[in-house]
Amino acid sequence: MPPFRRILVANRGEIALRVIRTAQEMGIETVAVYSDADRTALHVRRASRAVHLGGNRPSESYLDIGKVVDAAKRSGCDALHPGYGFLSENEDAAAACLAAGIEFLGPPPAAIAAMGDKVEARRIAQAAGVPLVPGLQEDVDEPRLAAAARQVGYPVMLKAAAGGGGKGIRIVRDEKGLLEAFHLARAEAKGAFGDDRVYLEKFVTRPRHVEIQVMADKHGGVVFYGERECSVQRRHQKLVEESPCAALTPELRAQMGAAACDLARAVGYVGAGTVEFLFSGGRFYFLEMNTRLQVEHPVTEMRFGVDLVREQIRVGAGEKLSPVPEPRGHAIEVRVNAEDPETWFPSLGRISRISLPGGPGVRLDSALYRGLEVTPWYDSMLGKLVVHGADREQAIARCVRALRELRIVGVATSCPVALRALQSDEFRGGDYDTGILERIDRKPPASRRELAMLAAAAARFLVAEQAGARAAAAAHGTGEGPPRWAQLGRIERQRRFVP
Amino acid sequence: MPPFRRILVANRGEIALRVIRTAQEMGIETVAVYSDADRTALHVRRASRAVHLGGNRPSESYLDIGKVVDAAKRSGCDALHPGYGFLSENEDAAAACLAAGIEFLGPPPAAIAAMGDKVEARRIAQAAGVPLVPGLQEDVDEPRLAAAARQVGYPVMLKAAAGGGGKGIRIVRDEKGLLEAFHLARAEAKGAFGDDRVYLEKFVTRPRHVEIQVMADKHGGVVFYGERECSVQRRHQKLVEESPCAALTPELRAQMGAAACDLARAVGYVGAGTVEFLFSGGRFYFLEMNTRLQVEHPVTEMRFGVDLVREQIRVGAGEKLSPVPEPRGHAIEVRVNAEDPETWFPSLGRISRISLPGGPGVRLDSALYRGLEVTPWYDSMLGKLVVHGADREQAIARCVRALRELRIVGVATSCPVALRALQSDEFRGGDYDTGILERIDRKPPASRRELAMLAAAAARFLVAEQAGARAAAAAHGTGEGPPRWAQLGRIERQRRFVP
Amino acid sequence: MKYTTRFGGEQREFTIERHAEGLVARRGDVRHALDLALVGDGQTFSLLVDGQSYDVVAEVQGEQVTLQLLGERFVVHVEDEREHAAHAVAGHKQGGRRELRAAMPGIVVGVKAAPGDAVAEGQTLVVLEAMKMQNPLAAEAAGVVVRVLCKVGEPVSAGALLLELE
Amino acid sequence: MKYTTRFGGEQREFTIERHAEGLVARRGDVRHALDLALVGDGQTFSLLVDGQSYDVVAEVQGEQVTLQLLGERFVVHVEDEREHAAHAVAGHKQGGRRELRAAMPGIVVGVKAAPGDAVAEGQTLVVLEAMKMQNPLAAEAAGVVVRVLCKVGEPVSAGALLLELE
Repeated sequence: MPPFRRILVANRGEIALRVIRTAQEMGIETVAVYSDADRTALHVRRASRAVHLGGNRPSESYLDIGKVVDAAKRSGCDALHPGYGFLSENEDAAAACLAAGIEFLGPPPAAIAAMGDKVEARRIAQAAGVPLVPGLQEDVDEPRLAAAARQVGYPVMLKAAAGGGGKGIRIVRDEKGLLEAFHLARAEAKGAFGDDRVYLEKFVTRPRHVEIQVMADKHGGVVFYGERECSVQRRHQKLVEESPCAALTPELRAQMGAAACDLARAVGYVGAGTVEFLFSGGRFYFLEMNTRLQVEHPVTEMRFGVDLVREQIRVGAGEKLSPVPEPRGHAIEVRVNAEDPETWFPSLGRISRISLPGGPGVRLDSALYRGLEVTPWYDSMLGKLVVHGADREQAIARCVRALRELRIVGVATSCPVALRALQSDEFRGGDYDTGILERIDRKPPASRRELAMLAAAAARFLVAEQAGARAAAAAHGTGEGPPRWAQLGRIERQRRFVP
Repeated sequence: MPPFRRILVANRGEIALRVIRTAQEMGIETVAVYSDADRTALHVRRASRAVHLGGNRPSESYLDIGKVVDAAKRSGCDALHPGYGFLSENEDAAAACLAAGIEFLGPPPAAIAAMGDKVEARRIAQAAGVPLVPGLQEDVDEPRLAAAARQVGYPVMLKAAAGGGGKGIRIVRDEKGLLEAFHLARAEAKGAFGDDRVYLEKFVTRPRHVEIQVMADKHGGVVFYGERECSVQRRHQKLVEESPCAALTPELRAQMGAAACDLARAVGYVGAGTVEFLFSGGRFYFLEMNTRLQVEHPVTEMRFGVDLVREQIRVGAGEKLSPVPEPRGHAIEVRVNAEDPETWFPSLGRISRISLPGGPGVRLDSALYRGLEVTPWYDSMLGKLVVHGADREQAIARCVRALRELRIVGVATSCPVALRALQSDEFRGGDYDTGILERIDRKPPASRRELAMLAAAAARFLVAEQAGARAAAAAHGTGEGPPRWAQLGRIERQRRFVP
Repeated sequence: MKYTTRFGGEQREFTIERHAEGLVARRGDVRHALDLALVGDGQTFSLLVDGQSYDVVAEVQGEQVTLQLLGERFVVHVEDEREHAAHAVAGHKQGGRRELRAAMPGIVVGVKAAPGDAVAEGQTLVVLEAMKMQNPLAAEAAGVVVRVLCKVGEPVSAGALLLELE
Repeated sequence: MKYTTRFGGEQREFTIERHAEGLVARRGDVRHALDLALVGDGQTFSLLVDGQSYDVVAEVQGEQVTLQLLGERFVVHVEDEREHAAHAVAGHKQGGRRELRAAMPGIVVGVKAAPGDAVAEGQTLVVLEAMKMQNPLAAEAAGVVVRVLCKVGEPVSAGALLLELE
């Protein structure tokens, strides 16, 4: 007996397809929802049923709680999977499902709300004994300033309490510059937010971004599936993730896992969640908890041989957690974004050709299809390439091999940058941090320059020669026609033993 | 340091690509060889170098030992991988490599020769204590007949000693019909082969085809990687393979594995090999040994998390065997053949569209690409779909899901038959034998009939409506033009901040 | 437009029309709301039937539609009204001569009948080797062999006339 | 045919000719035997350079060739002899006016310059929001703003003229 009869998948793109795949394997029907632009999207075509929501703006479709929950009710769904993004961390959506008698495949609204408020989240984490970046959480004033900085240890950061977007932040490396920086930070905070409160925190140097995958059931069970290292980022967006993290000892992993599980227990968590940490100098500090399935969850799935969406669905239906298998080997994910690799500008267009990597240890999660139009309405992530190998070196080599096999024509992708990151000495050595992408050349490598220029000339030669051949054929009236075997194939299909 | 500098891949299609992928991951260069028809084949495009061999007949190219070994020498290869088929079980090819100082990535010529001669192979197996189908291996005469049949146990088979292709075979269920069958078999044997010698063997009822994957190094080490069940066959060609075999107990598995390793030791085996057994009534009988990598090796790779081609290369270079990891979950492979699913006729044509399955636990090994012409020159196998799941039920559901996602346009494939086999009660129950495909309807299921007829009518409606719209547009001179976003994309690519 | 579809020995009629509220398919008294959208280049479309979703690949070659649907392959014969009427007239004129044509390119490795032979339905007439496999080509109905146009060892293209029956 | 290629600030000339023994590419004294085969539909080709194999995707748009090769993406400018000669003449006529155009469709969320402003190379002039990201569009060279043709909150298509510099 499947745990649910029918699940509404309140998302689009690769994650909607991801959920549909597992539901289908579990014998559960799925209902896709779609905006105008997504009428022929793969998630619509692969679901059992599809409901049109409205216009292309997320607010008119995927973000409209009323429309989404109504679609779930009208199509007879007994559960809703929010994916990531959109309504996945929206406590009102979770509450609306609850009110409609539909199981929201995520944590209870209170847990979403608690972790969504960053101040509250830090408070709960601290109470649960989860290490935070040391500092003074409240407004710091001039008299206490120097003592606080000394206590936390230099370098320190002064941050606007009402801040965001990097404004009102000052890094201070020693006591000498402290006071001046404090006044500047206050002034900047006042100017930017109309609020001059400033707080003080330890500045974590060369931080790595390491996160713990947790899963909780409704019977108090909480487990974790190891960690993921996500330090290859630009603009705070992850580009490459791997598991395990090369910098973690078994002891540290156990400590981080225990801390993440403690936090999940503290908020009465249910389902899949990720606790993000900064890791630096052999210590880890709580950053935030994402109360949903993460984009990079396949890294964990490949290493543990599990299906996390299946687990989400199972625990949502009240079943107990499955045992966590022993992890095996090493996994790496590369996000495939429709972006110019040199400028990071979004790249829009129609996908005219796709050639996907295959063979051992390669997984592709994407909603790409030939003819897809990449529009500015939604996220630029087209999909994810995930590989698994017996060890880190093999996984890196496999990922490089798969990236070379992957061909997408119609938009530019971020893959060349990921390729160069994977091939860099810094990444290969395993000792890297969130600054790695800034140190990598985004331009194509000079070593291939001669070859590329020759190949480009050859391409133009071929195009010209073909055009010449066509013109000659047209002049002689021979035409081109389909190739020989295709013709034969066509005859074959039409004639058998016709009377 | 990679174990070899450059490997010649003496094959084509998906297996050539398979070898190239692993070699590339190991930092080893590859040289592809190709016939005229394969100039743009993927194995040519993905290899480091490519050498043209000759015409499309295998004898003019892939089977020409002189040309192949010469290509390896001239291109500076220090090893040669034969794949499967073609020269893979040809002791002369192995010997020619040896003579040229090129490592043949397979067993020594003597081991190939010994296992290639079926009588010799049975003799060696018997000497090594590997169970054979009970019977009298030599010519049986009338006086000894009844006693021999009683000793072996009914039902028995009378087989022409010089036989083949099913001729001169009689199945006898009890002593009553024995003498008459014996005379008939002799007469048939005489007529068909000009040799009336007949031998007697136990008739194995409802046999399953179960095989053991072995791997041996040059230091006397021999290991096995569990078994594969390959009973879903037609015309003795496998269509679906799985691991583990649902009928095997741990004890039987250990016994079969030990027997396979004993046989490998007895012939001084090196590299990857497969020992095939018939399995029936809780007993197993040696069938033959294939002295090469098997088509269905990915089933084993997914379950054990190993790369068997990497192991082949490593042991070929004189390295010792890696430890065999614990197997995990269940794996299933489906062969994708260019064949009409109702008639098994080969289906030829140009591949005009491919849509590949993805997501968790799915692997695709194929050399398919859009534009590929499927010709009658080579094997009809286009590729292999392999899935892995936590258990057999999950693996079956995943395989069904992936088969539904797979779309190949241009030729018909055998996939619908595999799909129906996977969905049959017989396969799901796990208690099946080599006759399973004969019991499955090869025609599309009646349950979808109404839907298919409606969809076909809808397809014609859409085509007609589109043609009407084009005609109307042409009449109004508006044309169709590329879609809006594609136009915008084009502008974007051409203009930036042009001076 | 009314369509006559044939598949697996059955025949059904569907009427498909574009109404103000969208596409509607009717068969007898049963009505289905359809939503039909072409994907990319015209061989794939998304079909919603009363909200149920199907991803369909359709190769339309004249009246023959080869469908890929839910992992299955269906070759359906579809006639529109005009074609149906034309066939009804032509049906009365069909003669008695039948042809055996090569279903694929290959090499003839067996000719199992000679002129004058009476053959039964399903009887193998010619064996063609292609892709390393022996493919028996059988009589679709009983008859008498009139002409044999191929011989053993000869390569033939797909569609080549091999034999005529009456 | 002789081709002038430009990439990453470098320029190289190649001569590609079809000889009796096959295609030959020359650059100065260096000769390469080429074997060039189109795959399927004309955007992918297999390139053998002295036996070394490369799988190339090339989008040829006039003189701009966008290549995918070994996992990398190269946008190479390629002129044949005729085009090269034409550009040499036109080069002398280029004026001093520069345009800032939208690199992608999006919504203008920031206009950082006004008519009369002197701006430096690399200075952000307009910020465009697309795909949930803020994309700064910068001056490709120093100049003085002549006209501003967009305003905050306005949606613009790709290629739309946003600002003119002199």
